Amino acid sequence: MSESLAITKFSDLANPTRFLALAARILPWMAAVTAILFAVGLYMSFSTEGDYQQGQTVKIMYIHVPAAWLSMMCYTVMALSAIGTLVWRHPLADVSHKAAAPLGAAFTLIALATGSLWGKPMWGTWWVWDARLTSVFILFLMYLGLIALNRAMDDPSRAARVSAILILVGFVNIPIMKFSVDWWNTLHQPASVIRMGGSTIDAEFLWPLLVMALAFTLLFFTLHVMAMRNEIWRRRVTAQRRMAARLAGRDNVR
Amino acid sequence: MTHTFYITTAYAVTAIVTLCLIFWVWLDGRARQKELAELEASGIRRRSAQTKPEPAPGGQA
Amino acid sequence: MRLIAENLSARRGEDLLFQGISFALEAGECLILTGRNGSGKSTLLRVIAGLLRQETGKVTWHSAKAESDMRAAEACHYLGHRNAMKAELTVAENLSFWKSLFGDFEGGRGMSVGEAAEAVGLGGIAHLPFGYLSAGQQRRMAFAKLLVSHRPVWILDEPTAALDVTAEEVFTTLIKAHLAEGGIVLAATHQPLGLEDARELKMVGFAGVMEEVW
Amino acid sequence: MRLIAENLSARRGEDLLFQGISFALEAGECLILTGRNGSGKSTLLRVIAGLLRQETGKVTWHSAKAESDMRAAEACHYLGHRNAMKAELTVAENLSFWKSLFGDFEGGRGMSVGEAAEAVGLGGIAHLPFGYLSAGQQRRMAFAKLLVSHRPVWILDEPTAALDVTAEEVFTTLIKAHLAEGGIVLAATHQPLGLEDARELKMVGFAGVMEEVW
Amino acid sequence: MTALLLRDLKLSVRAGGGALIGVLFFITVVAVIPFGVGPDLNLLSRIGPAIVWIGALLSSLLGLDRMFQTDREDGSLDLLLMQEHPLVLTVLVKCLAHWIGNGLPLVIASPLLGLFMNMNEVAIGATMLTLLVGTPALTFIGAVGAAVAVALPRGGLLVSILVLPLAVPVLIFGVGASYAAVEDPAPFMPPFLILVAITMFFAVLGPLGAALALRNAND
Amino acid sequence: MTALLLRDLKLSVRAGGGALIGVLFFITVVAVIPFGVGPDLNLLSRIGPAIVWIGALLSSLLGLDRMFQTDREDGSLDLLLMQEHPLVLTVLVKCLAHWIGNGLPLVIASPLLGLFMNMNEVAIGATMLTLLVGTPALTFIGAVGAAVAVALPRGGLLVSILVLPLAVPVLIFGVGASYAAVEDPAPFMPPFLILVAITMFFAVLGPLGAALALRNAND
Ligand code: HEM
Ligand SMILES: Nc1ncnc2c1ncn2[C@@H]1O[C@H](COP(=O)(O)OP(=O)(O)OP(=O)(O)O)[C@@H](O)[C@H]1O
Ligand SMILES: Nc1ncnc2c1ncn2[C@@H]1O[C@H](COP(=O)(O)OP(=O)(O)OP(=O)(O)O)[C@@H](O)[C@H]1O
Ligand SMILES: [Mg+2]
Ligand SMILES: [Mg+2]
Repeated sequence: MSESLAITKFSDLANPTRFLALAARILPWMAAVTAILFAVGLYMSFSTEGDYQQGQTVKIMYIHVPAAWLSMMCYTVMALSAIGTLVWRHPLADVSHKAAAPLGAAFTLIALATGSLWGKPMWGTWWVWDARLTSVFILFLMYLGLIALNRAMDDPSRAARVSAILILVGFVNIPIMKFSVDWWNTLHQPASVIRMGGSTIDAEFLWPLLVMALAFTLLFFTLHVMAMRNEIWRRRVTAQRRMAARLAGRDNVR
Repeated sequence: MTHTFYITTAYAVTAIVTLCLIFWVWLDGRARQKELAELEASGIRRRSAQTKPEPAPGGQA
Repeated sequence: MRLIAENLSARRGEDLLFQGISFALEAGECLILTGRNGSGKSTLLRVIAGLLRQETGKVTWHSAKAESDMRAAEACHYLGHRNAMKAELTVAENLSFWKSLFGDFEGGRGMSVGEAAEAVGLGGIAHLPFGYLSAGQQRRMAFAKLLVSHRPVWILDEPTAALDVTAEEVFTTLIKAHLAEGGIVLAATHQPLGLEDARELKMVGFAGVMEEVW
Repeated sequence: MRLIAENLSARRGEDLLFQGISFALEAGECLILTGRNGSGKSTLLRVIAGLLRQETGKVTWHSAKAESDMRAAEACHYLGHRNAMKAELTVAENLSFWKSLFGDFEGGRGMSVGEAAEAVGLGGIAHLPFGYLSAGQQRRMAFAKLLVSHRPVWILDEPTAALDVTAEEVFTTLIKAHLAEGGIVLAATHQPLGLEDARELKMVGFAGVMEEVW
Repeated sequence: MTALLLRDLKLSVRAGGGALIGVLFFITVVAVIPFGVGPDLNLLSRIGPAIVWIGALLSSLLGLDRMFQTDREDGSLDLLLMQEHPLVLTVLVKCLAHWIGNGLPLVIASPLLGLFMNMNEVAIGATMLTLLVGTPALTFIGAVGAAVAVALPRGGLLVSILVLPLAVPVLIFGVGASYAAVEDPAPFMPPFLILVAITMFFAVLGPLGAALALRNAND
Repeated sequence: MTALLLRDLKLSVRAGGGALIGVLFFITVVAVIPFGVGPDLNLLSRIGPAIVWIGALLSSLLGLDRMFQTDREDGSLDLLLMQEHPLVLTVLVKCLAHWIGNGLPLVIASPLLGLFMNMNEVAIGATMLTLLVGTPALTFIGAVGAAVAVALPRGGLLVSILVLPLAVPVLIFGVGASYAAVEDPAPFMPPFLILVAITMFFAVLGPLGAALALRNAND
């Protein structure tokens, strides 16, 4: 029977520490590359002439489409991290999906905003309840719900596990959503709504798009690493504060 | 037909959102580092840092 | 019949509360947890009951009839700080719900609802809604829950907190009877329970930060 | 300064719990309520604090400065079973909220928030959210609430329930200091508080049904 | 398990509120819509099934957050978690009890509201049938939210936020099937069968997710 | 009293982002509606004001019952009851804090939802105005319910019976006034003034009733 539960030594090579070291090393590079890609991408997108069937507004595509892609990729990243949380109970996975949620919400917001700004000249209205738009909107709501959930719980590892469950349930729901919204829309949708995409895009538009997409993706990963690092620090702070409380209680009681 | 208004607003919105995001993440990091430094200053530090000296948490931003 | 805990450690929030706790309890043995407020007594009990996940170690239950890989929780009754009774239902309804949900364990037999209420000294009032009882009476009825269905291990978290002297005696008698029948009791208390040959485990709390995660 | 209770009686549910309870407490005096579970200690304290309506009798507060028809409740601090602090706010926020809501009574002066936390032995951690504290620390901080604003009468319902020994000593010291300054203390406990010259009132519970209504 | 079902049903009758506030709110929602649409009976009867479904969806939100919360507060949840019955089964039974206490009354009240909305018999019948099949799915989805909320200080609104996006497919196919029953070209069976499939799917996923969340959220 | 107001506001921000959650819920509820009634923009804009009002009612219903409950559970309510400030004032301040924390964000978010529902500017403005005037009434009515619920283990039933019927007139006149602003024949002022009157009436009656209930309910 162990009588004394003294403070013991422990190995200080915990994973988050290594992550922090790695992050400190690669972040400047990532940031630099992101900036360069954005410069190139923006230059390319403004130098191509809007000669497409949609006129100048095609320029919106260069931000709209990458943002839309990222909004979905971010959820995938979160779902993978959620599996990491639930299956391997890896602390970095907790941090990863918690840090990704606000980023995902922001990119989704960009996709929604630029989409409606594109929609007004193209369709003549800011918003239609079209299948794709609606699913993006629902995705946005799911991000916000997850953020709210994370904020509402103060025990971080419990919050991480619980929101991982929700992320996965939501991930399963997304295909159903997509399917049902398509079905719903074929029933009710007025035929006049212009459908997105369709014609294949010329190389002239493809290149800026790809560069911008790459830039956005890198931006996402840079921010994600930074946000993860912040989250690790935040946990360190709370852990140390709690420890201070523990020790204070101890000293005084003695 | 040009739709400068929509294009500029779209780019502006994107710029604002991304910049806000970047600043938020950055400021958050700064605040956390400051808190860590304060804790360090008041003598509370990670156990690992006590037993075995370690570079200040985090390194550069 | 043995309850074996090996090398248990657990966290609450982020800090490690205890580590390396091991013990083995045979039939008829009793282990009392003592220690300061916040030293992790309740946490240890909840870990043993399978309600909190331990950080390391395991709790196992061995008996002639049990399969080897049995969750210890299934052999346990847990009486926590909260009574697990519904204020809207009568005492009898509450007790018979738990009786039929729990069933009996490995051939043992629980008392009937009436007998159990009698045993904790409140025979006449099982027809009252649970919410009408005073705090002490509620605690006694929560204890009666342990009697209506048989479980070899009782896990009791401050069973006598805020009880008066007579009620404490009743509880001690019941615990002794359970031990005499070959049961196992784990209890956390601040006050002595009056059990003579109980082993004691003193918790000190805050074992520090084992392999600090962050 | 006197707190006078005359001929108090009160019901809980339908039964009369006590009747004809009278006492007068002068500055510096302390009254301890004891008695079995459910004998009506908490009920009596809540009646005195004006939180429950008594059946008969009255509680009055007399002092040089007070108008004669003052509610006794306004001269009282009440520390019940629950701590009246918000887990989401920090300890300092909690304490300063109560300090500014309570104000001070008849010229007395409460301590500052920092001093009060210091007095209960938890000086360094007033910046933590209340929810982070352990149960014992929470109870101490709830006690600190009595120190941040001045009230001559302290009504304490099991102040030391589930506290460990050292914390009990801290509380006893603070209560003695309050009495020495001319305060009045009413407390219900199961354990002795260690106050030498305290008067004791033994509650017996269930006074029967006075002038039956039905 | 029957004991649990019976206890939960007893509680939902005794502790009350659940069924009644749901039905009251349901009626309120359905009664307010005509204000917006005006007294145009044709239009009313056209949007009728949709409104009834939306009303049912919203009112099933009302009691949801308390599904496991009360059990947690009095400590019963701990004991339920300790039992050897698979936790999924326990959750399923609790869902069932919750549906009988809160969902079924809505289904039963729906024909009345159909009359309010000037729907014809076929539409009323179809709506009732789709509600009967669809509301369990809402309960199952809600169980996940409720299990997540168990550890939250103020569950209520958050649960609904988490649950509503997941409930969209149910709403879509429920309304779709109700319309298909009335409008000739569209066949009733496909959407209805999809609705059934969704319900079955969530009958598995919901309790699984909820059980997982309960295990993790409890402390 | 300012201390109380500030504390309650702080709590509504800290305890899981009160305002954020309320607004999110509101948005979610309104966003779900088109899935029911279909993407027909004309229809949506017609039922828009009603939907926005229903959303507001629902989200204030969901959070209301906890108004005094949290204070009671941690014992703060006892201490508030012991103070010499008139209890009505305390309740009024708590209502105010609750409205600022939960009602006002809804009012502020409503234009956005108006856009989703394809409402025109006048309709959006009118809905916002009526919400601004009407939601306090919901809070005051809710306060009575919350106070009654504080002590009763089986409060649920009573609260719903009490609160919803009282809230329905608010809803009706709120929606009515919003429509009157858009549709020409109907004048805006009469229903709006009635709404104002109802709010004023409940601003007095609500805190009074709640204070009375609290005094009697506390034990
Ligand atoms: C708020 C409104 C909008 C939203 C939420 C939205 C959302 C999306 C999403 C999620 C994608 C990625 C689809 C995929 O790769 O599977 C996308 C791609 C695209 N969107 Fe939008 N969109 C909106 C408005 C518009 C408008 C108005 C147009 C132009 C008329 C447009 C044109 C495109 C194009 C050309 C693509 C890329 C082609 C493709 O991958 O299929 N979008 N949008
Ligand atoms: N839900 C929780 N989240 C985080 N920390 C917690 C939680 N519950 C308890 N703790 C912490 O865990 C420690 C141990 O708590 P525990 O309840 O096990 O103590 P205990 O020994 O039972 O004390 P007591 O004698 O007061 O019952 C406490 O210091 C407390 O701060
Ligand atoms: N809300 C209530 N409704 C009806 N009866 C009640 C209520 N609360 C308490 N009682 C009854 O009043 C009696 C006295 O309760 P009280 O809480 O005053 O006892 P106590 O002396 O403080 O006991 P303890 O030592 O457990 O604190 C009890 O017998 C109880 O049954
Ligand atoms: Mg304990
Ligand atoms: Mg008591």
